[in-house]
This record gives sequence, C-alpha cells and structure tokens, in this order.
Amino acid sequence: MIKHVPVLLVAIPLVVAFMLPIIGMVNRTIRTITAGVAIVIIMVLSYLLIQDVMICKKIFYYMVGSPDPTALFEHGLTFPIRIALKIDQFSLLFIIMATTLSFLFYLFSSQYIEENERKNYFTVLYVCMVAGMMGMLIANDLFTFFVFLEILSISSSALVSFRTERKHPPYAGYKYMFVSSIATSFFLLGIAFLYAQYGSFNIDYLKKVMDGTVLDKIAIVMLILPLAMKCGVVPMHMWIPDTYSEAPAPISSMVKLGSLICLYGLFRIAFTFGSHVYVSYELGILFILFGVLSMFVGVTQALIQKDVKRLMAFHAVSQVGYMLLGVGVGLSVIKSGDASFAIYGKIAMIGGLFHVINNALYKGLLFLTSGIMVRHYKTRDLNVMHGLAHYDKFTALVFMIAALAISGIPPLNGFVSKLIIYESVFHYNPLLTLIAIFVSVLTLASFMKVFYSAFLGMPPERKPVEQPILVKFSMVILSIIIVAIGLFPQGIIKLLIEPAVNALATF
Amino acid sequence: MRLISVVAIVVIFGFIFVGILHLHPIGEPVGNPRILYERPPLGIDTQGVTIMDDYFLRNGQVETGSNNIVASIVFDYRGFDTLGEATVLFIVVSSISMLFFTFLKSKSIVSAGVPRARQFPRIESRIITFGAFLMYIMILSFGIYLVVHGHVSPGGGFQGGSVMASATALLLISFYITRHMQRTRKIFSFFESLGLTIFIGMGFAGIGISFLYNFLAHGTTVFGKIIPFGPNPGYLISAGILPWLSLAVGIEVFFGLSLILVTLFHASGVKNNL
Amino acid sequence: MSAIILYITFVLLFTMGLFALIFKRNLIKIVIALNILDSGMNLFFITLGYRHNATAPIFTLLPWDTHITMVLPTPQALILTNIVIGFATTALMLGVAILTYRNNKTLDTRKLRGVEEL
Amino acid sequence: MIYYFFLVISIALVITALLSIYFRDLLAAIVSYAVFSLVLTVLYFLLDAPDVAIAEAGIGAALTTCIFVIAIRMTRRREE
Amino acid sequence: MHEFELEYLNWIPLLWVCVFLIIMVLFIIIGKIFFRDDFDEMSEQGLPFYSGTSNKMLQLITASNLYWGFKHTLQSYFNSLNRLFISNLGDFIQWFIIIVAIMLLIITGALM
Repeated sequence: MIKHVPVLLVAIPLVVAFMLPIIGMVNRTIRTITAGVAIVIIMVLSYLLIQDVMICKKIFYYMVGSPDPTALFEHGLTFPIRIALKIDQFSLLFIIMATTLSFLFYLFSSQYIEENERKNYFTVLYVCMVAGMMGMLIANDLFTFFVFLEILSISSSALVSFRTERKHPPYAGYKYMFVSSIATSFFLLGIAFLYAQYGSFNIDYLKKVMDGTVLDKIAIVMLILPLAMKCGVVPMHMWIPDTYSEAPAPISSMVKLGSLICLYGLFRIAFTFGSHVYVSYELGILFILFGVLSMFVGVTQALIQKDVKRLMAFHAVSQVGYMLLGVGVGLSVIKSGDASFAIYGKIAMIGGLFHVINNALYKGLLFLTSGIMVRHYKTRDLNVMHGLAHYDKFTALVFMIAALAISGIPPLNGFVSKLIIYESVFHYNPLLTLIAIFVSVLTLASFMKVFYSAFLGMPPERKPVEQPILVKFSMVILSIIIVAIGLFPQGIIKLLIEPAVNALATF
Repeated sequence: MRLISVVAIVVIFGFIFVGILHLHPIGEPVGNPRILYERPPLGIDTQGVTIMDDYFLRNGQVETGSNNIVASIVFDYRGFDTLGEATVLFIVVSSISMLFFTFLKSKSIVSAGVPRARQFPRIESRIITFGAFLMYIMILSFGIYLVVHGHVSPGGGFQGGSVMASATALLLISFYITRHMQRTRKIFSFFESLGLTIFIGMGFAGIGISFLYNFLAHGTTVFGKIIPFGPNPGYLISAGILPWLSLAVGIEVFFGLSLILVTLFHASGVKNNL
Repeated sequence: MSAIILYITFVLLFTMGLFALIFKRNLIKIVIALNILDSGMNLFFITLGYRHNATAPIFTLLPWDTHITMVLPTPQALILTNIVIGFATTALMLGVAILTYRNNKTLDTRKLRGVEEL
Repeated sequence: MIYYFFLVISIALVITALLSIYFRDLLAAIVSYAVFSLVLTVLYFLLDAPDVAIAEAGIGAALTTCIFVIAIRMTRRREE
Repeated sequence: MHEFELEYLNWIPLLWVCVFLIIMVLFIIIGKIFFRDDFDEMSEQGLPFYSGTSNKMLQLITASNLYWGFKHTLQSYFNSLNRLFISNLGDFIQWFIIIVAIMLLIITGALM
C-alpha cells in the first residue's frame, strides 16, 4: 500500500472535499471533524515516508493510471507516457512542513471563524487548498504542476475575500487572482515552448533531453519569474501587503504557506533545468539580487507601517529574501570548478532551506496572534492598540516567542538558520552578510514596536474574550515546535535538511 | 514609468517572435507522421514511436478502447489533470456561492413598496415561453448526447456539461423564476458533489493496481468490448471507465455551471439598495 | 510559408492582452484582457500540434482508403483543461469585482487605491 | 488553399480583440469578445480540433458572455 | 564528499535552558529583596509616571511615530519607493513585465 502514497496525498483531501457539501447539509460538527481527519491522514502518511525516503534515500515514482505504477517507462519506451508523480527528499521536506502547518492552522480556524452557513464553503475551499499544495509538491509533470498551481491560486483568492461585507477584502481577492492568473499564463507559455521542442511534459525526461537552445532559455525565464512573482520578490511584491492584511488570520498564514510552495517550485525548476541550459550562474546571481533587494526593501517598508497585518506582510517579503540569498549562493557556485560548493555552497543551501521551515513556523504563528489582536481591538491600527498583555498573558507570551524567533534571538529557531546563512554567505561575499545582519536588527526593531504598542501601556477598556481551547492549543503546539527546533537544530538538519539538499543539488 | 513598461512589452514581443522563428514550422510538429493503418492487430506498437503523441495515436484505441483519442487522453492517460480540472470547477462554484451568500440570505428581494410584479419584469408572451421550452429540450438532448458519446464522437464531460448549462441559462432568461432559488441551489449543489464523488470513486476503484486505472477496459464483460484497430463505426460499450468518468464529469459540470448561473441570476435580481 | 500567420496572431493577441492589462483601469475590462491572453495561449498550443493534411484524432467513420495521419492529440486534451480554468478565473474575478463595486461603488482602479498609501 | 482561411480568420481575430479592448461601452466590448470566441471556435475546427471547438463554443462563447452580462447588470455599464 | 563542518551548531541545548533558569531565579531573588508590599499594581500606583503634559493619550508614544527619526532621515528614500510602487492595479505586473524583459535580455545573452 505504501507505493500508492504519492497519489493518496492528493486523492484523500479531494475525496473529503467533494463529499463535504453533502456532509455539511447533514451536520456541521461531522463536517469539521471529517475535514480535520483528512488533513491528519495525509500528515501521518507523510511521516510514514520519512523512514524510507530520508534515511534509505529511496525515491517514490508513481505513474497515475498505468498497470504497473512504479515502472518509469512502459512497453520498453524511452520516454514516459502518463502523468508521473515523484517524492524525493527535497519534496518530502516541504510535504511534511505543509501538512503539519495546514493541520495546525485548520485547528486554529475551526474555532476562530464564526460558525454559520458560510463555514461550510470555507472548509471545502480550505481542504481544496491543501490538496492543491500537495499536488504541486508531488507533481513531476509541468502541466500537472500548472493545474495544481491554479487550484491553489483560485481557492486561496476566494478565501482571501472571505469577509465580503467589509470594504477591502473583495478587492484584495481580485488583486491576488489578477496576479496569479498572469503568472500562470506566463508559466503556460514556458511549458508550450518546452513541449514544442521535446514533445513531453515530464521534468526528468526534459532534464535528460534538453540542450541549451534559445527557446529553452526563453522557456526557463518564463517558468521561473512567474513563480518568483508569486513568492513576493521585491520589485513585484506590492500585492502581498494588500492580500495578507485583508485576509482572515489563518488564511493569511495559509497563503504564506502557499507562496513557500511556489518557492519550492522555483527551486525545483531552477536546479533541474538551470545547469542543462548553462544558466545556473546567472540564475544564482538573480536569486542573490532578488534576496538582497527583498530583505532590505521589505524591512524598511515594514518599519514605518502603522497597520499590524501590513507590517507582518512586509516581513514575509523580507524573510523570503533570506531564503533566496541562501539558496542563490548555493546555486551560483554549484557549477564553479573549484570545491567552493563543497565548502560553503552546500551549507548556504542548508541554511536557506532550514530558514524556509523556520519561517513557515513563526510567520504562521505571528499571523495567528495578529488575528487575535485585531479581533480584540476591532481595528488594525497600532496607534489605537494598548495594553493587551494586562489581561491576555497567553497571547503576549506566544507573540513574544514568535517575535524573538523572527528576529533571530539565540535560543529560538530563527537564529539557527540565520547563523548558518551568515556563516556561509560570508565566504561568498562579506557585504551580503552585513546587509543580512542589519536587516535582522531592523526586524527586531519593528517587532519591538509592535509588542510595545499592542501589549504594553495602559490596560484596554474592555477585557479580552477568552480564546477557545483549539485556538490556544494550536498556538501552543507551534511555539513548542519553534523552541524545540531552536534548542536541538542538529537533529532536524541531519534528518531532513541535508538529504533534501543532496537531492536538490545532485546533477 | 509608462514608457519603460511599453518598451518592456515590445522587448517581450520581440523575444517571443524570435522564439517562434526558432520553432518548428506550423505543419511539421516533432512527432513521426507514419501512416496509421499498417499495424499488427491487438499488439502495442512501439516501432518508430518517437514522442508521447505517436504512442497515443498508435495505441490509444487498443489500450483504452475508445475511438476518440483526445477523450482517451483526457480521461485515461492524463486522468489526473482532469481530476484537477474538476476540482478547479468545484472550487469556483463553492467560492461563488460563498461570496454571494450574504446577497441571497438578505430578504431585500422585495424592496419596500414596489409591488413584486413590477420589480421582476415577467415576460408574458407565449412565443418566448413556448419557444424556450422547445429549445430547452433540444439543447438538453444534444448536451446529453455529447456527454454519453464522449469516447466515440468528439465531445465528453466538459463540452456536454457546458452545453447543458447553456440550456439552463436559456431557461433562467426566458422564465425568470426567482421563487424557489434556495431549494434549487441545494439540489444542484448536492448533485454536483454526487457527480464528483462518482468520478473520484471510479479513480479509487482501481486503486488495487493504480489510481484511475482503467480496469473495465480490457475485455471485461460490461464495458470492455475490444474494438478493431483503424476506422470503425464506434461502439458505445467499448471504453472501460471512460463513459463513466465522462458521465460523472458531465453531471458535475452541468450542475456546477448552472449553480453559478442560478446564484448570479438570483444575486443580480436582488435590488442592492444597501 | 504563409501558415506562420497563426503564430503571428498568437504573438499579437499576447501583447495586446498584456498591453490592455497594464493600461486599462476598469476591473471588468481587465478580465476581458485576461481572457484574450488566455485564448491566445490556447491557440498557440493547438497550432503547435497541427499537421498538414491530417485528420482529427478520432477513428469513427474514417474512410479506409486515405492515408491516415492525425493531428497531435495531447495539446487538445490540455486545452480542454485550460479553457475551463480560464472560465473559472473569469467567473471568480467577476464575482469579486461585483462585490468590490457593491462595497466601494466604483470599478476604477485609480479610485480604489484607498488604503495602500505606503 | 486553407492558408487563405487562416489569413482571414487571423485578421478577424485580431480586429475583434482590438475592438473588445477599445470599446468604452462594456456591453459592446463583451459582444465583440463573444464574436472573438466564435471566430476562435471556427479556427479550432479548421485546425482539426473538434473537441476544443465544442468546448470553446460551449464555455467560451455561451457561458462567459452570460456571466459578463450579469456582471455588467450588477455594476456600471459605462467604463468611467 | 567530506563531512561539512557545522560544529558551531551542536551547542548543548541544556546550556540555554540552564542560563535561562539562572536568570529567572536571580530576578526572583532581587525582586524579593527590594519588593515593597504596599505596592498595588492595579491602582494609580501601577500606572507609569509621565512628567510634562497631563493629557494621558499624548504621553503614550504611539506606534506610527516610534521610529520617526528613522522615517525622517530616509524620507527621500521612502518617497522614491512610493513613486515606484504606487499600488495601482496595473503597476503590480508592470514590474513583472520589466523584470521578464531584462532577464530575457540577460539569459539569452542578447545584451552582451
């Protein structure tokens, strides 16, 4: 049964999503429970895979619909026929992150979103979003990646405009959909150019067959830049603050998770096709440039914000800069003759990928706490908020942990991955590390501002309402994971991150 | 700032144009256009097959048993994309009914003082109602034909479903029924989820060998008639789970699209005097 | 060689769609431009799979004596998916545009720039 | 011989696309988009793709135009 | 492939926890020594003492002018940033198109 896991990761959430409207008509609690059970099942499935994929270095291939699903080619052909799904160390790392976090955010949203008839559609779209993410992570076929990218964009843009009665959420959903559909059109143009020359969509087959013609170079640019736009890289990042600030709290963390999955697609395409089209050096420089720009511009714009969710959205942009910096250094030196990749390139990539995991954790927690703050004060303006810590000690503690983690304070996980990035990028070019450290200081400054103005000061007029049990439970779990990774980083790196980097960087 | 973007668009135009000049000329794609009729019977022919499309053209009929190679690709070889496709439509239908929920729940349909008749201009002329009724039957039967004959003639779940949905659009315009909207939307949503669960149930039915495996195709009694290679008059019961999948997608697309149309018609009828 | 006209129409449609997307201000006009861009992509995929004097990839009632060579079937299977995705994007963006009009009473992107000053 | 069809249809496509972008009255823009979709259906039929032609006609011409008209009915007709 | 050295990471996690605990214990002890039991946190004593204006809201440094110095010095940088990224809908992809054009020129080597 274990060989069917790649397809089950997508099929189980889809089955539950399709049956939810019928279940929702019958009874509401059963609907919430079945959706939660579906996400738990795929989480457990991804944990079962750790043993085979990460330790025994086995790669799961799966041809959907073929008599022998694990066979790569049928009837002695030299090219794949059906849709190929593939789970290797690199994608399993992201699958574990995506399933665990979407389960925790689901726990949060099941009691945070008010219980009414619309909650039925909210759960359906949430489970479809998780299925879209899973589909993108296991697709080894460019067109399947395109279809599941579209599923993720449409369901998250519908969820962003969930609060239709307010002034701005529908327009934020419109912007997100506008940006996503242009990105997918350009992505499709890249697929069309590759299909015109090699007649196939399979990534592994294209990697073998591709030679560096002009069309391949154009196709690579058309495949990479739309995904960079969806990750919120600086020059194209202005849609992120509008989208994250208007969405309900668990949805902005899920949309952030979705943009990290687009980052996975970006790395997957850059590393597999980059060296075959002899552009991996230029792509590495592009990633580093995007990284530095995102770090600096994101944090400076965040520092002067007075709207708490916009501030955190700009921080999401600047944190993506760290990851791009780490992996960009690895990509640019991967092809260079000397052993510099072995010295610091691989460590930079480890730092970059580790930062992806840490950032997903504490950024999700920050969005959740900001949701609670905004719900209590009925406004997102930091000037009006004061003194929540007097009554709601729990949220203050959780926010403190997450804010310290994002600004890289030693015992927590932000520090670990930033330290690795500083260490390895210093070998490449010391100026980049200086900028990275300066940006980290500015991050700490802006989160001190948020903590000072929202939690300290005079006690608020009315007492904050007690948060429901599941909301507190999911935030406690998130902060426990953050502190655990912060204290025991070696375990995570040895088990998950290093095999993922080996899988990504092998040619 | 606008000049820079205009220059950028012109540069992109130039690059795509250059890329196209490097592309193969229109009539000669990459594949091997070998003449199809000299082929060993009942075998999988991989001689001289260079790309994926040649394989589909030479073996699509034998492996899936359907005459329409495009339908065999949509539902059998690349069935996972079609599953994603049906999810996209399902997501849009549930998001439209989510977005317009407050519209339809609000009782402001009958705005104060305006009598109901004048508020919704009922078309009383016999010609339209009778003509629409005849047209409705014809379009619906054409849509069902397209869905059921998916694997024999051009057509399939999506096209048949969308033709039937245009029939509901005709019905909504000509009769302008707005009384039982709440109940019709519940029924449509139920059938749409039913169609989708049939689709993915078919996918799971073949999980013993692999997801979405065409277990009915090869010579089984019910839907597995083995058809001779080359042009043949086309047999309805020949393509394994293809007709079932096409039917499921047809149900889902028809009820999904008409649910979108009913919701939007109902919402546009609400005089938004908010 | 005059068949290259189809590639030229694709490039024209693509750039026209891009041009309208950037410089048009009405929300519904932008959705129309997105549709034109998407239809251009579909046209490009189908012209990639077109073969001279070949028939459609359907075996029913084909005359036996002709030399059967067929058009590539995979682009057509993918364009089915892409047309429905294009329709889904249009339906969602129009629904959201209607709601922005109901909340902000305007469809012009310049007037809708309220909150995003920094 | 078929190239003349391609030539005529391509010109029709580009003109209807230009019109649908140029018109300030949204209803006229949508009607020209429907014509664009219809001409595209004919072109798909000429390019030996009957499945795609029916899909483009059913979804592109019929339902997209229907949804556009509903959207205009609920918002504003003139493009300000 | 020699084992890369990340030895600066394998600190003893207990070290952090012990340091944290020691500091907490020190705080409690110092607090006990200098604590005055007649202090009532919720009463007027608990509120911070502000000299200068008696208006309560004025004393609180609100969030938007907490870093006004930083904003004031970099005002020209922020103005240019605003000019570049006015968030009109068309501008979202304006930069995307420009980046695609530049990258096409660089990657296909037409620039050099």
